[in-house]
Formats: sequence, C-alpha cells, structure tokens
Amino acid sequence: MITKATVIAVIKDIAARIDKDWQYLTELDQVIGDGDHGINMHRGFTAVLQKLPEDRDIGAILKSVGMTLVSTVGGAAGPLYGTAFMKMGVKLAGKEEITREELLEAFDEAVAGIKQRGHAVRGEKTILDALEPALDVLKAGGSWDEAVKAAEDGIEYTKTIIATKGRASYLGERSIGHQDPGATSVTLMLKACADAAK
Amino acid sequence: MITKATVIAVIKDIAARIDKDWQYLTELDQVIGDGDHGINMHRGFTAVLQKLPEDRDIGAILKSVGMTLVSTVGGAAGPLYGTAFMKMGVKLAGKEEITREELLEAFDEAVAGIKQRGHAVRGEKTILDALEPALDVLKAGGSWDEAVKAAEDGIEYTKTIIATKGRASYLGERSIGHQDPGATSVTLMLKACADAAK
Amino acid sequence: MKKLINNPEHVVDEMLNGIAKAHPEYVKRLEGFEILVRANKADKVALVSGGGSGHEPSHGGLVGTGMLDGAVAGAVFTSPTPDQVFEAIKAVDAGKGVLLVIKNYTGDVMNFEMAAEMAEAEGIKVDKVVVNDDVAVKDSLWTVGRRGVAGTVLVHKIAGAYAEAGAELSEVKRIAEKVIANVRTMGMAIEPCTVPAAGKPGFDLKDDEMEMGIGIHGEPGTYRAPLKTANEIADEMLGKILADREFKDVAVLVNGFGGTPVMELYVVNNHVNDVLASKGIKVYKTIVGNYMTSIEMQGCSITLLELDDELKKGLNAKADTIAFRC
Amino acid sequence: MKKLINNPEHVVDEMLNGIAKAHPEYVKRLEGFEILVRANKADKVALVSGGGSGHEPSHGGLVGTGMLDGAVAGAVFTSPTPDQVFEAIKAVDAGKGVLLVIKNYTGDVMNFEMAAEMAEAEGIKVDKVVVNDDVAVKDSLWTVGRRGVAGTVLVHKIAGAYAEAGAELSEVKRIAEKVIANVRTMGMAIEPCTVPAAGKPGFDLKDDEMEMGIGIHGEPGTYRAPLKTANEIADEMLGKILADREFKDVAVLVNGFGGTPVMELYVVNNHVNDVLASKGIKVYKTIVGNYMTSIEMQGCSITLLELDDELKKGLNAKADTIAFRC
Ligand SMILES: Nc1ncnc2c1ncn2[C@@H]1O[C@H](COP(=O)(O)OP(=O)(O)O)[C@@H](O)[C@H]1O
Ligand SMILES: Nc1ncnc2c1ncn2[C@@H]1O[C@H](COP(=O)(O)OP(=O)(O)O)[C@@H](O)[C@H]1O
Ligand SMILES: [Mg+2]
Ligand SMILES: [Mg+2]
Ligand SMILES: [Mg+2]
Ligand SMILES: [Mg+2]
Repeated sequence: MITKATVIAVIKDIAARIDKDWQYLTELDQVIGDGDHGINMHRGFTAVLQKLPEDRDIGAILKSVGMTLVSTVGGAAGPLYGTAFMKMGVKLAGKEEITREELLEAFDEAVAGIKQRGHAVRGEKTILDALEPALDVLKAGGSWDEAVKAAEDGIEYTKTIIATKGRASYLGERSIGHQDPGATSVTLMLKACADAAK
Repeated sequence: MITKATVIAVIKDIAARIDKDWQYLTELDQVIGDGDHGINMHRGFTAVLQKLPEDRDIGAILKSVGMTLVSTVGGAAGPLYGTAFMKMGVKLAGKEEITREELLEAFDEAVAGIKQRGHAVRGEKTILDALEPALDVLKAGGSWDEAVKAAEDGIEYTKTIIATKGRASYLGERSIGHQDPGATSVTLMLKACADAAK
Repeated sequence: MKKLINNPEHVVDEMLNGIAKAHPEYVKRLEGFEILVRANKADKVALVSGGGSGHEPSHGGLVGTGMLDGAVAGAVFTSPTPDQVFEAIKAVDAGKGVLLVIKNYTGDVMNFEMAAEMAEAEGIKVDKVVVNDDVAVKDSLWTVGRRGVAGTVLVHKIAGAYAEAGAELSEVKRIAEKVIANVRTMGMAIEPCTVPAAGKPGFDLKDDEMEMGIGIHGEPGTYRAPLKTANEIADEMLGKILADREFKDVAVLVNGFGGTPVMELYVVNNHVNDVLASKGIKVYKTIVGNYMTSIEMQGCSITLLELDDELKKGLNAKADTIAFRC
Repeated sequence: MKKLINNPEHVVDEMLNGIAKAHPEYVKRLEGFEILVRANKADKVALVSGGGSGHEPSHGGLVGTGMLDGAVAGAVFTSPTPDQVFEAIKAVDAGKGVLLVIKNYTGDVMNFEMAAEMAEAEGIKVDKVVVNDDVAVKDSLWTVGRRGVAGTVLVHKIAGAYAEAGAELSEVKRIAEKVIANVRTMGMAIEPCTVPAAGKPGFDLKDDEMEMGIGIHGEPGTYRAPLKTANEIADEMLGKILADREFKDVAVLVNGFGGTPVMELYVVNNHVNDVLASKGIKVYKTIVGNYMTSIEMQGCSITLLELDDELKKGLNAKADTIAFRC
C-alpha cells in the first residue's frame, strides 16, 4: 500500500527537484520554446508547498496540487499538469492509502486529462513522450526504475522528432536535436516516485 | 598678391583635408559633443566643391562658400563657418586678387562674425581658441607656419579648459582633457592656407 | 541584463500599478489580480484579451472606448491562469456576454478555455475567437497552427468598435472572425529580448545576422539569415504575406517590437507603401508604431488586413484607449 | 551597428517619406525639403519646430490639429539649416505670424535665428521661444544654459492649443514661455544609441553602469554611476527636479528614449507617482511613452510641469496628430 505520507513526501520531493533544476528546464525551453518552463514550474510548486492540505485525504491533496498548479503556473504546463493532478485527485477521492493498481488507474486518468486538454498524442514532442512509455512499463508490471528508464528514453526520443504541438512546433525542423522541456519535467516527477518506491 | 586661383586652390585643399579627416573630427565630437562635426563638415565641403563659382571674383566665391556651408552643414558649425566665409566674401567683394592686408582684414571680419553669431569669446573651448591666436600672429607680422603653430597651441589649450559654449559645455568638468573639434577643424583650414603660402 | 526595473518578480505588478496610476481616466486595476479593466464599465458585449506580459501596450493599453473591456496580464511571456481570466470575465460582464480574444498559443488557448468553462458554469455567456495571423508558421491540421501576433490589435479595434456600437455577442464574434480570416503578419528581429526572470536573451544573433519569422515571445524565429537592408527585409516579409492570400484594399500595420526606433519603422513603411502601390494594392489606412511588442526586442512585423466596408467602418470608429486613439 | 535601414545617408529622407505615406490625412512633405507640414493649412498663428532627426515621433509626429504646423528635420542629431527652416516658415504662415519653438542648443538657436532673419526680411512676422527644461545642466549667465529636451513636447501641446483656438502671436508666445518657465526634465540612459552615419555608439557603458543627466543627442551625460534599481533611479532624477523649483500641481511626462520598453516606463511611473503623492504634489495628468527619443537609446526622462488653470486648459484641449491625440 502507498500511504498518504508517501504521497506527500513525493510531492515535496518533486518541489525540491524543481527548485534544484528550474534553471535547467528554462534553458531547455529557451532553445525551442520561450524560456519560461522552469520559471513557471518553480512558481507553481513553490505555491503547492505553501498550500498543501496535509491533513486531508490523498484525493483532496492531489486535487489541491492540481488547482494550485492551474492557478499559478500559467502557459501550457499549468493547465496540463494542473488537469493531470486534478484528475488523479478525483480518482483517488477519500483515500488515505492506495494500492499500486489504484495509482496506475489514477495515472491513466492523468494521461487522458493531458490528452484531452492538449489535443496531443505520443510522438509530438511533449510531456506525453516521456509519461506514456513510463506508464506502459508500470502497467506491464515493470519496476519504477524501469519506468524512469523508459521516460528517459522518451526524452532522448524527443530529440529526434519535430515538434507538432506546443511552442516548439513553430520551429519546424529546427526543433530536431533538442529535448523537450515538458518531457524533462515529467521525468523529474517520475524520478521522485521511483525514489519513494525504494 | 594672393590670386583667385590660390583662393580656389585653398578651398579645394580644405575640402580634401576634411575628406581625409572627417572621421577623426567626428570621433573628437563623440567624446565631448554629439559625434557629428566631421559628418557635417564633410557634407558641407562636398557641396562647396560642387557649387564653387570658379569664374566669379574672390568675394563672390567666398560668399558662395559661406552660403553653401550655411545651407548644408547645420548644427553649430554651419552658421558659424557659414557666417565667417560670408563676411569675408562681403569684405572682398569684386576682387580678383588681394593683398595680405586685405586678407587679414577679411579674417578680422570672419572672427567678428563668429563672435556675433555664437556669443563666444576666447577661452570657451571653441573654434575661436585656435583661430584668434593664429590671426594675432599673422597681424603681428608672423609667418603662416607660426600662425598654424599658434592654432595648434590653441587646440592644446582647449584640452585644459572647461567648455562654456557649445554642446561640450553640458559636460562641465568632464570636458577637460579633450580637444575641441571646432578648434581642430579651423586649424585644418589654416594649414591649407599655410601650405598655399609656401 | 540591463533593465529599468526593481526586481524581476515584481515587474508585472509594478507595471500594472504604473499604468493604473498614470491613466485613472482609462483603466483601473482589479484589486488583487493582474487585470486592467475600463475605469467605467460599459453596458454592452464585453471584450477580454490578454496573454503573457511583455507585449505592452498590448493589452492593457488597449482597454477603453471602442476596444477592450478587460486585459489579463500573465507573467512575462507566460499566458495568464484560468482563475485570472475568469475574474476579468466576471468583472466586465454586463449581462450581454463576453468575447475572449485569444492569441493562438497552446497555453493561452487552454487557460482561456478553462476560464470560459468556469464562467459558463456561473451562467455567464462567453464565446471566444483565436487569432492566428502569423504567416511565418505553416498552418496544418496536424500542428497547433499559426501564432497570433500583431494582427490581434486590429481584431481588438474592429470587433471592439462593433461591441461599442451595441452589436450582440454572436455579431461581435462574426466580425472578429472576419478580421482574423483577413489578416496576415510576418515578423523579424535584429536583436533579441531578455525575459527579466530568465536574465539572458532568448537567442543570440551575430552582428551580421537577423532572425526571420520571429514570434512575440523572445523565442527564435523560423529561419536565420544574413542581415539585409530594410527594403530587402520588407520585400521578404511582404513576399510571404502576399503569397498567402490575395490583397486588394488593405490596412497596413508596421509594428515595432519595443526596442525599434520609430525612425526605422517609417523607413520600412516607406518601402512597404511603394511595393503595395507597385502591385496595385490600395492602402486604405496605415498604422505605424509599437503596439504588440516583445519587451525590448529590436525588429518589426508587417501586417496586412484585407478590408471591406464592414471592416472599414470598424477601423474608422472612434477608439479612445491609452495607446490607441482615433 | 545593427539597424533596419538602407543607407545611413538616406535615413532621414526615407523616414520622412514613410511618415508622409503612412499619414496623408495628417501631414505632407514639402517637395524637395526635409519638412513635414499639416495636410491642411490652418488659418491661425503657426507653430514651427524641429531640430536634428532621431527624436521621432518629435517633431513630425506632432504636426496636426492643436500642436505644430510644421516640423523641420535636420540630419540625425544635427540642427537643420536656416534655408530649410525658412521654407517651413513660408509654407505655414497664414499671415498671422509664426512662432518658432527651439530647443536650446547653440546650433538650433543659430540656425533658427538665421531663418527668422530671412523670414522677417520677406515681411513675415516671426517670433521665437527657446525651451531649456533640462535640470541636469547647470544654468548660468556664462554658459549656453540648459538644454531643451522632452519638456518641448508640452510646449508644443499647450502653445499649440492656444494657437488653434485663435490666440495671436504674442499671446501664443506668452503661453509658450509660461510652459518653459514651469517645466523641468531630467534624463538617464542604460544603453547608448548609434548615429547611422557615425556607425558606432556615442559612448560605452559597462553592464553595471548607467549614464545620468543624459541629453537627447547620444552624447554622454553629466555623470556616470553604478546601475541602480528603477525606484532608486527615479528618486535620483526626481531629487534633481524637485530641488530646482517648487511643484504643487503637475503634469508628469515619463518619456522613453526609443529603445526602452513601455513596461519599464510604467515601472518608473509607478514610483514617480508614489513619490509625488508622498510629497503632497498633486498629479493632474500623466503621459507615458516614447515622445522625445534618441534613436534606439535605452533610458528615460522624467518631466514635471507645474500647472495653473491656463496651462491645464491648453493641456486638455483637443490634439490630433500622428503621435499625440487627446
Ligand atoms: N498540447 C500539448 N500537449 C502536451 N504537452 C504539451 C502541449 N503543448 C505543450 N506541451 C508541453 O509544455 C511544455 C512547455 O511548457 P511551458 O514552457 O511551461 O509553456 P509555454 O509553451 O506556454 O511557455 C513543452 O515542453 C511540452 O512538453
Ligand atoms: N558659440 C560658439 N562659438 C564658437 N564656436 C562654437 C560655438 N558653439 C560651438 N562651437 C564650435 O562648434 C563645434 C561643434 O560643431 P558641430 O559638432 O558641427 O555642431 P553641434 O554642436 O551642433 O553638433 C565645437 O567643437 C565648437 O568649436
Ligand atoms: Mg515556455
Ligand atoms: Mg556636434
Ligand atoms: Mg510561456
Ligand atoms: Mg549636432
């Protein structure tokens, strides 16, 4: 079982990792976007920490994270990550602890939410290119480390393709050779999960 | 006697010297002015060459030079040099050749014209600080080379004083240490006279 | 990074206060939000626009009679969040509905759409148009489509005129969509800009290079080329625009990106006007200036809007805002 | 030097044509001269101003109803020649006399004075005022006195309003002189500008330096200092202005030098407004924008004009020009 304490610890670890790496994320976004991804995520998770309702259930906590992200991140990442966390929160409403299966169902909701909001599919050089392969590994019974590996491969894959969604799409072929900031930030979140699973 | 041919030759030599040194004059003006003195003088003397009425008398030629300078140089130098040449032209109206005395009387008119137009006196870091000492030497019977030497000393002197007229005056004490562009351009004209006198 | 600011984190807040203090007769700031609304609420269909900050005078400078009712300012170059847009919608709605004028960026579209959902849930009538005038970006079913850039100002102007005149929401939307269908823009830069919080420019250009097909968020353009003369650059930009659709009778907007001197914008317009004349395209009206900027970026965009009588009427109508008056 | 131009020698000519082509409803160019005059000559006392180019939208952008009748454009930062000014005077004179609004620079004063002499010789009634609002420069009997900078725009506005309303030459001059007596400006820059024909900047600043007491011709200022925050800079500039005379009820002009983003001008205004409020000085009206520029220089000036009822009336009167409308 995954406890509420673990969920809270993961969220805090994500915030810590973004605090450490936001400049790197921004640099990635300067190359093929508008150079704000790290700034936005950092602003968002700083607010998340301030507003985390630690005494509430897992669903309420995740929903709160999602709403905070929606109302503080802005740009493309705000609605996308915000929707993802909110959808997970709805799925896990009322839970004080969850099974691995419940978590994966919630992840499925998260991916569906991102796709619905962003109208993107895999292969468009977005968050999805790291997130979906990782989820596939987990659903096939793989370990968290293997999932992170799949996400990292996804980041590498984003270097080889033209962006067709998000701001990087305006660059056309010039986007090739550069990794996607969103795929990078979602991998960072998956790493926090993997570490907690150890 | 100074012939019309000599006067024309001197004017052309001045134009040639400005064509050679306009960038230098502009650099001097960038330091304590607005960086256009060379550009302005170059535009002026290029026009002077195009409009020189070589078949007319010395007075008419000098008046034409003055009017061309007034209508093409702009800035402070345009009215000042323009007035100077026009005053000389009026003084030497109708002459096909002139004596040294007549020339010096004309120079006196030029200096008076500059002073009247610019309300400046010696010691304010202007054209006058090179022109007046040179004229004093000539009036005292000195040679053209001595006059040029006096003008050059005048340029050196401008480095030691605060500008109180023209654009350099806005710099206050910061104008000290830098030579005056106008004193430099008038010295260049005096050198052309000196060379012709050889 | 050299800027006349106090702290990158406070730039938007201080700027909005600076605008509200300068022009209380035009706008007021919604307490606690990054939103400027008209000083006096108007009883009509309301127009709300906005986006990341850094495009000043867009959009706050375009709030006023005959143009916008509310402008939402995100962080620099970052689309504002749905709750902010929602507040703006609530503040300006006079019961006749609100039209959102969105520039086509993934983030802007998503955030404004979420706000629209929130407003609809509260019973406010909301509709939206998405401006996508940038011909530098190839439009296709498989991409996010063209960006919204300087042409947005003309959408505000013309749709705003009809809203001011009392048109209902569907009609204001129809007009806005007609402007969007008829407007095309192409931009370029010779110097990049720096997002205050990022601290360094979004791209670097050598002394003899320029960036063509530039957007308005400091991001790189669609291609880099050797710096050319103003006339050659204008030819190249007009070439892209004129290849995209037919123009006969146009409004021209030569828009500076914030750091471009007015002198250069008019040097560009001088040639734009000549080229259009040589092609038999009638110039009905020309607007030159810094309207949709990218902080201190140096460069410009050229916008052509094909006009008909309806659009001309909207263009000529009185506008009285901080940055656009006619 | 990176500029959107074709050839440094043609910049002024092409710019003037670009303005005339963009705004035929406002101005026309006098054939063969570097002069913009109103599209429709007005039967009233005429105002002529001008100076070197590079200050756009001043002065051509301020030609129109309620402001100037003619603007003479010299080479970049070089005062125009007397024959040009003379042509402008002849073109705008409607028999009621012409007021020359001259910025206080040796060159401008001499060239405009020579033009006035030429016009008087032809029987045209001409008078002049010399604007000297720059408190950065010490005024003294023994120097050329203060420079004329951004405050000039307010002279055009207010004297222009009275001329438009039919005041006679002596009255328009009296009003102009009252504005001049009541207006003070201080400027600074964080980046210099480059005169096209010179090809390199007029001064160099390190990344952590600023130039205080800057003029509007790309020349160095009165002192160099470490770069500070916008608020500290505004404090320092206001300090100089407020030390110079008493202010109670003012118009504020936060003027950009051409390369300064609008964002930063409003950040500055935010603090200017606070400081004035804290000192009990009433802000009657605020104007923010690029009005008296130095090509692409980055920086700004702050202008305060002490108002009375007469000046307020002139300030509020309708103005309809390319760059200033109210
Ligand atoms: N339609 C989309 N679907 C999924 N992810 C997207 C989409 N559009 C953009 N992204 C992700 O968002 C990231 C950029 O986020 P951010 O820089 O915060 O927003 P913006 O592009 O508005 O500045 C991209 O790297 C990409 O991974
Ligand atoms: N009042 C004056 N009397 C005499 N010479 C002057 C006066 N004012 C300026 N000058 C001269 O003019 C020179 C500057 O000329 P220029 O750069 O062409 O004009 P501007 O200062 O208008 O740009 C100065 O170096 C100085 O020698
Ligand atoms: Mg981004
Ligand atoms: Mg000079
Ligand atoms: Mg962004
Ligand atoms: Mg000059």
